[in-house]
Amino acid sequence: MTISRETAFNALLIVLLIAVPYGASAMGEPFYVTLATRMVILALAAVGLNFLLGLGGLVSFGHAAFFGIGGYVAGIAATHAFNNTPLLFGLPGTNQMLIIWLVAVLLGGLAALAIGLISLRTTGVYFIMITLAFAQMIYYFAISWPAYGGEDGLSIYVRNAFPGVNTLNGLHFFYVCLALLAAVLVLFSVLRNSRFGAALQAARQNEQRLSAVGIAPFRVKLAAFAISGMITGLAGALFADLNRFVSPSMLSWHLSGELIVLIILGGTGRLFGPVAGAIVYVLFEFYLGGVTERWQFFLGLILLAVVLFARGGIVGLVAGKARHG
Amino acid sequence: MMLLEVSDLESFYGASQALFGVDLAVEEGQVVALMGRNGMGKTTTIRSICGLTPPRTGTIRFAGVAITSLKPHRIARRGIGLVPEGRRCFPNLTVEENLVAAARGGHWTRERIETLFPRLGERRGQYANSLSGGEQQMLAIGRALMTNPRLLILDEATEGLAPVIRQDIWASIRALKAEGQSILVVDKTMSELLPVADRCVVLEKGMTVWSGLPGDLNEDIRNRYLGV
Amino acid sequence: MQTALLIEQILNGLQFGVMLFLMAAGLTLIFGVMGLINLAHGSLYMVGAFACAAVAAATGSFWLGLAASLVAAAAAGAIIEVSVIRRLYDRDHLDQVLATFALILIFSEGTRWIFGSFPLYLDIPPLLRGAVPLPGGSAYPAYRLAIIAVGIAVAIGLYLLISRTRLGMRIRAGESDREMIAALGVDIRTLYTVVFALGAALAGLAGALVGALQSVQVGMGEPVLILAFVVIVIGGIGSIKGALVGAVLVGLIDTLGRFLLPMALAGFMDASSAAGIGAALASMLIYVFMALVLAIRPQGLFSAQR
Amino acid sequence: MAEPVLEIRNLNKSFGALKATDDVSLDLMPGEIHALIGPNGAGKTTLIHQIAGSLKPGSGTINFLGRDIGALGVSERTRLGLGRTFQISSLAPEFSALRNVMLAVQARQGSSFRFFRPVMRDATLTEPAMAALERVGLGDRARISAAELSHGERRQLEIAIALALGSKAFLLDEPMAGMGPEGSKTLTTFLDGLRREAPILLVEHDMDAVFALADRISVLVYGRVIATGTVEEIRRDPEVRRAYLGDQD
Amino acid sequence: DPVKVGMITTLSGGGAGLGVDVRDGFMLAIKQSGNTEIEVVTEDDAMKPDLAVQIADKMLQSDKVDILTGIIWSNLAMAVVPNAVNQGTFYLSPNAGPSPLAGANCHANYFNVAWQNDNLHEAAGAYATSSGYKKVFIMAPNYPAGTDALTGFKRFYKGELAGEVYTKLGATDYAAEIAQIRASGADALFFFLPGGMGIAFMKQFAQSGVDLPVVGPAFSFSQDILGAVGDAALGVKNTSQWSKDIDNEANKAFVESFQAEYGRLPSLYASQGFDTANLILAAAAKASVKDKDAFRAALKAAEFTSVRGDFKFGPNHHPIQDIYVREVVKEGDVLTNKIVGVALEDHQDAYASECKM
Ligand SMILES: Nc1ncnc2c1ncn2[C@@H]1O[C@H](COP(=O)(O)OP(=O)(O)OP(=O)(O)O)[C@@H](O)[C@H]1O
Ligand SMILES: Nc1ncnc2c1ncn2[C@@H]1O[C@H](COP(=O)(O)OP(=O)(O)OP(=O)(O)O)[C@@H](O)[C@H]1O
Ligand SMILES: [Mg+2]
Ligand SMILES: [Mg+2]
Repeated sequence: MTISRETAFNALLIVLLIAVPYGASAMGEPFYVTLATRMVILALAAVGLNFLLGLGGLVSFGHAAFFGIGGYVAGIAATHAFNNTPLLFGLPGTNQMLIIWLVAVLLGGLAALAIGLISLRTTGVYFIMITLAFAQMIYYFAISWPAYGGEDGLSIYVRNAFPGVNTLNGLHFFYVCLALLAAVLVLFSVLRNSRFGAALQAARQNEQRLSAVGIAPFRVKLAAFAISGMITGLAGALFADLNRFVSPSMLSWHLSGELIVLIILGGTGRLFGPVAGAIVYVLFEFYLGGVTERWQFFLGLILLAVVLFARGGIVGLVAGKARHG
Repeated sequence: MMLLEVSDLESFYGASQALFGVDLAVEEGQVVALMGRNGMGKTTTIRSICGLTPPRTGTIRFAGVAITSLKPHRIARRGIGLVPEGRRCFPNLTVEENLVAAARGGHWTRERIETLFPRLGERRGQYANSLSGGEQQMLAIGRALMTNPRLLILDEATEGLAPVIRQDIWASIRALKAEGQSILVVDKTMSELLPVADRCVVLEKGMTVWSGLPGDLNEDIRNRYLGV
Repeated sequence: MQTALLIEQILNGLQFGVMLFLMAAGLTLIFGVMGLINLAHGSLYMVGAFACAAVAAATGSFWLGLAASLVAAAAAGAIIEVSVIRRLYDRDHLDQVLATFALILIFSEGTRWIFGSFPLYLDIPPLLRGAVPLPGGSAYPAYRLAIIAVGIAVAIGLYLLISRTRLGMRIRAGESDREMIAALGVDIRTLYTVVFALGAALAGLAGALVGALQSVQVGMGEPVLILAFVVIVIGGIGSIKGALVGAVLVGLIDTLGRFLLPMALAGFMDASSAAGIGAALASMLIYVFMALVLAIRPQGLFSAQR
Repeated sequence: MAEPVLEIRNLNKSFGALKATDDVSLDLMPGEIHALIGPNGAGKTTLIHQIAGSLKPGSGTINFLGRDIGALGVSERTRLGLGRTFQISSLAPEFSALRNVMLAVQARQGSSFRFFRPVMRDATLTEPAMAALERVGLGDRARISAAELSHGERRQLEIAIALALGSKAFLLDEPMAGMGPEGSKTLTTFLDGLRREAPILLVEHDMDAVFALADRISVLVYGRVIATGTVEEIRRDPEVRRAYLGDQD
Repeated sequence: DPVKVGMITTLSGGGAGLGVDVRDGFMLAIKQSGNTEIEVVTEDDAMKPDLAVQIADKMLQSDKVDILTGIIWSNLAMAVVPNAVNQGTFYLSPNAGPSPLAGANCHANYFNVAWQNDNLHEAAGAYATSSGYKKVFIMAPNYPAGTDALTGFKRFYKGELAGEVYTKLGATDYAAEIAQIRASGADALFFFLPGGMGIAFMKQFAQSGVDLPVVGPAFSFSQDILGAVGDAALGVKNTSQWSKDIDNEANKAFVESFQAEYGRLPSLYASQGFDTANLILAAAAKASVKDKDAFRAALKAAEFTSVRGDFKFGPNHHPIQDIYVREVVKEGDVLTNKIVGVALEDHQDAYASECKM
């Protein structure tokens, strides 16, 4: 069996993600671990969106909502656990990541279901804007809701715990995140090739065709939206733990936009598109920021060059055009 | 005088080659039929002539001038009017707007088109995406005529039309021919096509394999290349 | 007294709505009619405001500044179109999103590079400084009335351009099928450059006019961008009438919301929390409205197609 | 006499002032090809849309296999066994011809919410799909994406998809359009055999095909059925000749 | 010993003016000191909390800075400060002073060299009371700093409120609010609208012809934006812990040298940056930054010449200082501020008692 260039590139990315932080940590450069964790978490969030956008062609401009919901789940649970105050209905807060993840995934999924139920009635740009509308509602709510810090946000004083892992150790936390990313990538690839994935991709290309063979596009898209919201919610919880902080900026449209940018930059609909996109974006943001105060100018130029000269994003540049069986 | 001369055309869609050497000529005032089975390259030839799929090699001369590497709108302005495969009316424009958008001065006006196709007059204010298939076909032809072309190219222009209308269109093609209009036409209705055509060009796998007078289109060629 | 205030607020809402339309006008053309997602619309708005402020400061004339804003924004638009956008028409919409996102970064930082980090001064021209008496004894700032006039003039002009002229038809035709309109002999490339520049000029005009009321600073275009999209989508993409109606509705809802909601809430809580919660709800209001409109009419209020 | 498979009664549909469907009643009997002809804009496609569920009729009933399907959506009707093709090809352009057909197979199996098994390695999907492609003569084009097929090939693919649905009745909207002379001939033979699997409501302007195939013909003019009868009856009907056939012999 | 300072500040986007001023003031002090032992790394946070956190991590873990400083915005400070100080790094705030960091979550390694967020608003409240206003209309954006502002004002204002309005964060059109102000029958207006919001509001307020005395914190009338507000600001009273006409040698020298160096007048942000740097310089002269306890004590002693005159830290490491009332005036054709009185003397913030340090 020959390995396609895309597979080889993906494998390279995985190897880099496993090895580089390890090396950096061994060489006493813990910051690179932090940076890599940021890449992995943003990639995770973007994989969630890629599921919807890349496979289903549904451009959600409101994924910050799910990201932020996940973040606030982590932040609120941890705060209550830290202060030892009851949360809802007398339930205590918790600092156990497993529980937090579960809740973040559930709430992310539920929110997506609710938003999707209404949004999926629309298509195209209308869909882009209605998802934005819902995210903005949550954003303004978070900003002016004083209980959990409003715009000032909420600090997590001690990173939440994971059984058997010292999450305070950056490298360990990184591998936890990486494992989740790997799991979600496997999920993505399996789903993409499944019957469900086929229906979802057909929905993007031609809904009329899909319903004419007897598959209701709405249900397929709604399921995809929910799955997507779950994954992005999970990423939000991790992001909160990485920064030990949540704030409404996690809910802002800039973040939704950034997730979209990561995907396009990496390669829309490609398995490793979001990963490549996140790595490159975070690296540029970091290095340019260190080099010049005008880093955004140059970041813009680089992004522009990618769109103009690398069709199909970074993965497209490396591996050529996508094939659809 | 030669109006259109195509020689040795090779065209590609991305990496895949669709034309392997097409030769074709239309004289001023002639009707030329381009024939071949499904997928043999008729549409691609037309797209290449119009600059929509620019050929990689070969030359196209129109009215004595090389137009091979011109942009589509320059080619069109030299006098080539296209009725494309699949109609491609502008869905978000009304019938009237579809016609007006294409208009370039000459003797074809909206009124004349509406006399040719009264149906279009009745549907003047309706958006093209709500027209019936046949109405869209009429609109596509009308739209091409509005550019007052020296060469009219019809790619399956009678597809999906009712027999009466089809007869009308063939009648208009004959009338156009009588007026001296040059036409390049792809159509599957051989019974109508052959009587009106001055020449036939047959494509097979992206190559011109035969060309000549309609009368010389014998059984053997028909069987081999056209499947009839 | 309360009714007088209410009437004034309704006027304010209308005025804000027309101002929103003015800010959205360029986008209506580029996005609604050409079908191009241009996130850099806000940047062009900013370019207009900065050009106006800089020229007005140098020459002392607001009107020269206004002219400069048109020229600068149109030029910026033409340059963007020729160097970037033109290569993206036959691509996925998403590529346009990424490219114009990159343009935002470049423009914001570029503007700061040229003009520094501090907001610029731009005031309304002396001619329009006073207030105009309205029937009923109240008065309304002349400049705001002028903005309403310009907004409505732009709306009418755009409407005529798009729906009545052959140029407008060709632009719309190009939106649905560029290849076909080119095959009919229309130089769609140049046409689109011109239209893009026109849209940019409108953005620049809005930036200059509204900039005189607000603050001319880097980043001023971002809130405009989102609002403009909201307005267009509510109205129905491609419809000038829709954009105007959408803008006025949003203006009214926003203005009346932030005025009435805190008052309504004050009925059953203390003034301070009523002000806070009322304001929180008010800031969500236009998004709630947009979601409602789209849930009921997924194609917006007046979609241009069917 | 056998029960009709599809029974349409008093269907009406207006677009503004235009009556696109005017009190139409039609039957489709088991094993028959019922051709629906009529001038452009007569309302044939509109009628198909209403039967398939993509347009809501103004009034009237549609019974399929003895059941009123008026309240069902497009996909539900398809699942009941009502397969259709589109007048203007409607395909998933990025998918290969094979995957386009596989979509129909998976829908027929009612299994679109299976999340794990890879489709391309699923013989229960690929084999029936391949078989359908072979039947329409697209076997050697299976791996080409729909966007890269020529116009005529896309028309053939439409038929293959309808076949793979294993429908109990077919609504074919101008299947001959875009097929070359050879293609039309093959397709005619093919449809002739297909009627034994399921009856066909055939909208077509290609009179050679209609006359060769139809058991019955209904003529639609301005939304109304002006005549129904055998090939011979219709051919001779002066009104049909005037409104539709012209001086064709 | 060498001291490595990490400055995270806003150098791009709409808020860049503040960051630039803080940085310029800071670097000016370092330059004037001639101290080559102090190394400063600066990075732009683009006003994004998560980016600020990332930069902080980088500076702590990679650059191994001893001191962090520079953050302009409360929400960014809340994201960065708790973690940084918990890791044993010093944080000196040149601008933001959110209440949690002054009260319950105060920290030994956290020093605020500017003010607690409420301070200038409290001073405005005190000034309104002393000026005899009876019905003040108050207004701020709807976010924590906005609510804090109005709370701070009300803490020292003794009269009645003609109205209390929260605006949308980032709003640019204030016609509706101005109509409300006009209708409220207020005898004065207090507002806190930072950045572009303040510019827009002042311009529109002036155009509306509503004639009320206006009081506000210095933020909407500081040197960096006065130019953009224009004559609309003339006569407005605003409260600040610093002004360019505070009469002391250090301040005179600062204003002159700043103008010489950068070609513009300094703002209060610049003065805060300048003070922050001088505080670090003074502490570094007394103790090694590696000896945390000694260095902390040196910081706490605050033995530097502040451009505001007297400066000392309260128990929660927030300043105890005079807050002045300034009036916007025109000098030549430059708009600037002139001190017209003292609003609060030796003022300390309201949260100090909650701080258990
Ligand atoms: N967009 C495209 N991309 C790739 N290949 C294409 C594309 N369009 C056509 N082809 C291929 O080019 C060849 C010639 O197609 P063309 O459309 O010219 O045939 P045609 O003679 O017009 O057929 P038909 O009678 O079916 O319209 C075919 O093999 C077809 O698959
Ligand atoms: N959404 C719509 N709004 C207004 N008119 C419509 C709409 N859809 C169809 N029509 C009109 O209804 C009539 C019937 O259209 P239909 O497509 O059913 O015709 P048809 O019989 O299929 O014609 P053809 O043979 O040309 O395909 C046409 O005149 C068409 O313009
Ligand atoms: Mg063809
Ligand atoms: Mg039809």
